Amino acid sequence: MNADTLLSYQWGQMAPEFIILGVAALLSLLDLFLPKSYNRRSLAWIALVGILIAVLSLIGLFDSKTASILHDTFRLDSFGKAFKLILLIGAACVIVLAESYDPREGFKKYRGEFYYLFLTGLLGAMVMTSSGDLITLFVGLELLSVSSYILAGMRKKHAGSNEAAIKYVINGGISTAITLFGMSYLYGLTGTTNLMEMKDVMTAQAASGQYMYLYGLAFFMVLVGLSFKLASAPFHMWAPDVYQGSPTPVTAFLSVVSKTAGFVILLRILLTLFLTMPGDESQTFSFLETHSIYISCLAGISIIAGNVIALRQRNIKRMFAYSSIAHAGYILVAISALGYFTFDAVWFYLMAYLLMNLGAFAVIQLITDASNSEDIADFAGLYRRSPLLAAGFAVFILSLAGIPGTAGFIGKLNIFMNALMTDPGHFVLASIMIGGTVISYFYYFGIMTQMFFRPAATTEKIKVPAGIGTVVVIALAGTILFGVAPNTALDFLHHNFGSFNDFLK
Amino acid sequence: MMENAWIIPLFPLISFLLLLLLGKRLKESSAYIGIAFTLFSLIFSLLVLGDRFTSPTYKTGAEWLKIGDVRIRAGFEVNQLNALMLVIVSLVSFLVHMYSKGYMQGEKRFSVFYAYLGLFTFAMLGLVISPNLLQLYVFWELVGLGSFLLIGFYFYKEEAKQAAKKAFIMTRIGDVGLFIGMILLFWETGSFEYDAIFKAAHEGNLSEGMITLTAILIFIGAMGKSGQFPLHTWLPDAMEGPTPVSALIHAATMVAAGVYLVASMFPLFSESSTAMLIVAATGAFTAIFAASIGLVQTDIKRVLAYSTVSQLGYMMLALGTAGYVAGVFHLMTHAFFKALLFLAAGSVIHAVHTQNIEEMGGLWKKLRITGPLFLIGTLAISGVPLFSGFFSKDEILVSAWNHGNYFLFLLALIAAFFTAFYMFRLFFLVFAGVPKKEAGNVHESPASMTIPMLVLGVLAIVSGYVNTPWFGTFLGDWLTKGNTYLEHGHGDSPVWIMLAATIVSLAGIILAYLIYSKRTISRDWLGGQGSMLHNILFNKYYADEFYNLSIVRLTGILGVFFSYIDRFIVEGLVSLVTGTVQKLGKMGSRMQTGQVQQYGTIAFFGLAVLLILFALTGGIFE
Amino acid sequence: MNDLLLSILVFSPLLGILVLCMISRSNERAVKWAGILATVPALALSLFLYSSYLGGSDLSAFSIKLDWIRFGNLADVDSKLFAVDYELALDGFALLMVLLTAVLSTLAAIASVSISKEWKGYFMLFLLLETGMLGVFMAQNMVLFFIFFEITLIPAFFLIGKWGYFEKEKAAYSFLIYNGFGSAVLLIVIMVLFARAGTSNIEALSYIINVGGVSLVAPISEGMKYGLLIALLIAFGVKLPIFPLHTWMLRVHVQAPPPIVMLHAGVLLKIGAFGLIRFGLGIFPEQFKDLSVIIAVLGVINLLYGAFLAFIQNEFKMVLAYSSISHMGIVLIGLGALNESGIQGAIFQVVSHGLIAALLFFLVGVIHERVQTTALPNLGGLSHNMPLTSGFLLAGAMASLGLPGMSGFISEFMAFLGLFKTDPLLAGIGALGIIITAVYLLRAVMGMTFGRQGASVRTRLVSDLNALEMVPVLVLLAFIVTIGVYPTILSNPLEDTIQLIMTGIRGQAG
Amino acid sequence: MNSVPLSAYLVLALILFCIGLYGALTKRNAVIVLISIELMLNAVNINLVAFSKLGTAPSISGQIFTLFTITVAAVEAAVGLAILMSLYNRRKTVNVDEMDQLKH
Repeated sequence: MNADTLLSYQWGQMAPEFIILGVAALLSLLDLFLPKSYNRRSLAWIALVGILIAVLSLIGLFDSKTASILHDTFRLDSFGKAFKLILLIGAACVIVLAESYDPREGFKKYRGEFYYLFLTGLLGAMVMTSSGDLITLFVGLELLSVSSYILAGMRKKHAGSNEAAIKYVINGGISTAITLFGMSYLYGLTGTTNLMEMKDVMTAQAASGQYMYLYGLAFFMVLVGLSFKLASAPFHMWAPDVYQGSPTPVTAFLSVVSKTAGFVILLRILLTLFLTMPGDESQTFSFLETHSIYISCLAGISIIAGNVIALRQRNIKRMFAYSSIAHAGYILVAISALGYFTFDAVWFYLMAYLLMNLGAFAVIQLITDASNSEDIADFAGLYRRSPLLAAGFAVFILSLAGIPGTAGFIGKLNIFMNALMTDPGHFVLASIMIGGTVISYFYYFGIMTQMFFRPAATTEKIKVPAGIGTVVVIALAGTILFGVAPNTALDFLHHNFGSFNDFLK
Repeated sequence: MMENAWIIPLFPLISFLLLLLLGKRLKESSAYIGIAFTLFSLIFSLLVLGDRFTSPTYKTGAEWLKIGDVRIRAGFEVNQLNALMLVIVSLVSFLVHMYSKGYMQGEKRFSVFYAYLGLFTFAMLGLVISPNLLQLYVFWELVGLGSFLLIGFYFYKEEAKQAAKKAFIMTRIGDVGLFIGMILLFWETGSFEYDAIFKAAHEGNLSEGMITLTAILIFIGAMGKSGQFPLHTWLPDAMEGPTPVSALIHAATMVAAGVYLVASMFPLFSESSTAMLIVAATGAFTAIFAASIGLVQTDIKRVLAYSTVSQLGYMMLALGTAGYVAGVFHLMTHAFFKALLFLAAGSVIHAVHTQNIEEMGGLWKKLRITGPLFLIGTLAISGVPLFSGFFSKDEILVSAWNHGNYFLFLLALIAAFFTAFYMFRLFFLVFAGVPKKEAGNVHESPASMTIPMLVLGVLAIVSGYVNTPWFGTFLGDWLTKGNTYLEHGHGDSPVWIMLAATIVSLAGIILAYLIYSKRTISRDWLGGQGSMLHNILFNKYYADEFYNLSIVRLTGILGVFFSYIDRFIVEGLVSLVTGTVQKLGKMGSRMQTGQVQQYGTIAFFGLAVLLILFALTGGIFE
Repeated sequence: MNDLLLSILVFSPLLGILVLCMISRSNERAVKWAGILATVPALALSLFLYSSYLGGSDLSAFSIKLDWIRFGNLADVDSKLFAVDYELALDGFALLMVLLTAVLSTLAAIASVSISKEWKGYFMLFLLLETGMLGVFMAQNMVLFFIFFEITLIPAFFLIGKWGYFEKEKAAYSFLIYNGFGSAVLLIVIMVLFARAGTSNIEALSYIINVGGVSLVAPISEGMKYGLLIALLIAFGVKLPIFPLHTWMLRVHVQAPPPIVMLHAGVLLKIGAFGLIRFGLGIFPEQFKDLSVIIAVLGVINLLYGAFLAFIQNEFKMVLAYSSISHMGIVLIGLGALNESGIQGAIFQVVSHGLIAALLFFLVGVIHERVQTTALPNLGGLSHNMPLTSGFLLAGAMASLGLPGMSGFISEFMAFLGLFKTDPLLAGIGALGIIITAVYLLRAVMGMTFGRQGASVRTRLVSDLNALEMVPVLVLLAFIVTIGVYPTILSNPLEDTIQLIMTGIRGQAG
Repeated sequence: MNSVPLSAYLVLALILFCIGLYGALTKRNAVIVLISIELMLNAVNINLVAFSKLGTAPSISGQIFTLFTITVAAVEAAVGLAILMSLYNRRKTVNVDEMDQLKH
């Protein structure tokens, strides 16, 4: 392979990734050479600028043709663009959070590292969204995972942080191994790692009913391995501990960016490989349709487990860990009930979830830092101490609970429609989902009770740092806008990305 | 004139509203408003009655409520019966208004009292001129409200409170019967209007059973209002109200509404012999039942109350034995002499400040006006010849005899005897004998009280002569004239019946005289206080106790039972659900031991289960 | 202008919220007045609409319909498929409910001057609640309906939980969870219909379900229709409430602040009835017909069950709470009868009980404010110090036990009239309720007002109603009596609605 | 020459994987746990290489995949050990089962 073939690739397709990579490298160098005394906070702004530029370049790529470079290992289709956008926005918000994150002990020294490791993680996620090859998928996945292992353990002096990190590493390692094992079978049966080629081979073989059991095995191993990333039950158990232990911005990162990446890769693999592949010789149903029941099971268990266990939590971050498990379940409903609205539902829900969850975490970070503890009781009387903040938090919680007028409600609506319009409709799954929502009222409104009904321990006002303020405002605006006029988002999606028709081309 | 009859009820209504607004300021002078407006209605109703003699029944109405394609009308009607009732009601009401001015003097809530009187009068007059069952029901209930308010006028008295509640609820029980009957008739005949119903019933569009059923249901309503057994217990208690109220509501007008209802629904009843029999039987039984209780009561007003119940029984008996005229006739005469008796009793109470006849006596000399008037009333109710009661009672006995139900006839006769006896017992105990020392400075009542009594006294004598075997049965002819559904219920009246009636009443009087005035016979003729028979009668056959033990208790028990269902079953299920959810949560968080390897294990089991399921569901058999 | 009217009507309270934002929380008078005045525009507009409707003008002139949400990328297939429009409109029934809501909101706002803390937050939530309630009755598609329906949930939760009495938080929670459950079930129904028919417009749906012949996204089987109707019954049964889904509202009635209970008993419960009639009867008439007996039976159960329980309560609020259950039974009886008079009776009962309950709970609030208790054993002889209050209380009780000349009687009468036609025996059993209603109401009310003065009354000197408090009482009483004497003012607006429903039922019958 | 069938490699890999999994889930010492994970990853490598030589459609990409896997495995191990170090500095223990402050 010589220079001009190398040059013949449209590297522009990878502009966002390159920008992130560059900024990460730059930051690492700066962190290395800047004097110890220098306060590394300002690096956050550089990172932020980088991300924003990446966003711009991505927007610039919106109307570019679907193309794939590097021997189809990297493909930039509308799917990739759409989800990259979510990742970048999420990352931008998290960076701002991180900028104003200032716990009592053990973070100042490592700020610099935090930012570029964060960016590398983001890079991994972005690579995952638009990889057309098992290898790139895997590398992206690992880039994300490894970075987040370190991020989780960022507060070296903080016991919880360390423990979270090690737990994450161990579980993550196991999951990686399982995923890889599944992938290795996929490769073995098809003899290629390129998703598109694999698809064709698999379709052909399945039509003649070969290796169905092995394919099943691979399918499940990949599914389970990725389920770790989504933290869907019963592969969720690491999540609460890790969420609780890690620094709050990292928790936000895990619950938003990392989770999104997980869904992206899951969709990528499942839809590319198993959607066209027939489930048996009588090629009535596709493999995915025949096996979607298992995904439904995961979804149901996640919803129930997440919501039910969250009831008993006193630690706010842990509670949100469980709620995020439940939300993963909601999104899985959209995937398992494969239908016309699946892409819309997943994308919109992830977008909404990003906004409301990040907004919530912004407030949580503020409060938990202010009162060096993470007990729900710290929110008591927030309404007195800072009415606006309380109101904002209330909106995020309502949105998480899926109350109309917020983005969360529309997201749920999408998922329901997708689940119920198929025939036979997924009534059981929908019922579980709605039931879970009702249960979730208990703990979501428990926070409300604290904020509005209980008297405050201290009456001193809370001063909101600029960074957190902006995140809250943006998230608030988004949550309400998408709740009141969801078509601003939906039309944007349809206008720029159509119906992801180029997904399999 | 008749087309303006609708205005008659409005006068009292206006006075009611005026007094509500201005009552506070007007104080005692509010009496004049009440009196004035009732006078107007009296005048108008007299005019209407006058017209009715000459011109035929007048009826009009307008659409009141539209249900789908059903039209329910409201309006008014003037036929013989309710023209007569208009006069009776407005007259008595007017007199009572006058009387109350003196009687209620110094009462703190004077204006309120008059307001209530106005409300009641309005309702009663409205009831009387209603052309259809629904409208009648509406006023029927309002009358109940008026009675309820007036009974409970002394709201701070526990007894008054209980009595009012009892009155409302007991009558309500009857009302539901009327309610159901009315609705059933509506679906059967497609209308609430009397004439439409009668037409349908007459032409046999209704099944025999349905007629009987509806008739009985309506009669239940009448029982409630007219205090017929077994719904009679509220009426004696209602004496807790001010005495003028007792005279107006619980003697002359409202309690007669039941009789009026049966009378005005007579064509329906007459279609079903069963219903007729039940009406007659209930009436007769109530007559003798109440009379027997009256024998031993010691509260002057309660004696009168039981006599009222018994007299109402008479009227029912009359109607039940096809004695339409007799019933209405007695209704009229009774209205006069019973109102008289109550007002007189009121003036007695006013004088001696007690209601216990044991503590009275020798008042004849003290109360020069009240005494004779009371005597007139007593003679009239006892059916002594030449007094109004004599003629009407005779009518009833005749109709009972002609109807051929001799047992009922016998009961009626005995009841007549009882009546004469206990009424004169009352009279002698109060007026004869030596004054008791409790009754110290006794004085006659003011003119505002005596004048109404005088008027009623006159009526109590003469009102009988509108329908007599000797001077022509004018009332009867007029009432039945032009009424297609009524045949004149006046066959031949054997003279011996009249004699028998006279004899029993005189016998009763003489016996009472011997016991309570002459003392030739021991007063313990019943075995005296504490003897079983006496106790039974004195405690009104323990009817109240029975109800308390059975119905009231049952309701309470049911309530408690339901409350247990609420607390344990319904709430229990709820807490079961929430409990399980909480339990699950506990279990889940228990699993979260913090042991990372356990997490891995669980995950691995998850994978294993998936694979096994997959294997079992056929993947392996490819 | 006309087509904006309804939107203004619905969202005018929100303007009040904006105004409130500018007033400082410490300025009690200003806040309270602003709160009261903010409810006036809605009242004025709804009165205007009502009068112009009686004046014969066509309500459809006011309806509005704008594109709002469109799910999916199907513009090229069918621009209306999976579209949720912003569409408000009124028919006679809805108009009455809106009027009821507006009136009660203003009165409740007046009653709210007794609120003792954090008036600002209180009135903001109060106004939000009003917007929700108004919207519910105007929404023309189920999704919009649901959104307003849920909007009422949140403010009510806070209003109960923060300004209520002793056990307020428990009450707020059971309110939230029960209603959350109810609306969850409702949401499933809505989404099934929406996802399978591709529209959530009520008319369109009832056409699709009843007439058919429209190609659906996915079929809706007969069995599914029954399932959906039963789900609706459960969803609205929680709100109404229908036994055994009623326990939550007891707590709310007892614990919530009186003005909120006025709205709750007056309007929020009625949303259940409204929904049953709108969706249950409107979309599934045929299925409703088959279930009508069950509904009537449920109604009788409600009626008697509530009555018997009210009879043994020793807390006046509990008596009223159970009486609400009992009276909602009459609504069900009317619906179960499924003929003109029945349905008309049900609707009348909805309105009339709204007014009566509001009146009674307002008086309860007054008494509680004076005497600090509404436990029957401690009360009695209130007429000594509070003749007016007692008098009105008695009037309210009379209205509630269906005394002719007051609105309660008309509805009771029509409901039973209806049921006696279809099922006389059941109606006969139900008629017992009329007696027991009288028993428990007199027991409670006379226990408070008549007789000797109770302990808590004697100890402190209590004042009677003041001028401001007279306003709600007189207004409500005026409405109650007017309806009772001249029911046509209600029945006229309802004609079209009821005709529509009946054709729906008959259409399937033939 | 080519006598060893594909299935043999696969079985070997499977066994290796299971041993690794067992170790990762049971050993108390964190270091051994990390090593066990390495074992699992290596099982994958065997699979890949075997397939790339003897698979249904042999191709070189399997071996390339292996290179990536090995690197990643190394990275994971390194990171894991690093984190373990910092944990050890605070807790003075490498026993996984004692790292249970975060729970319930």
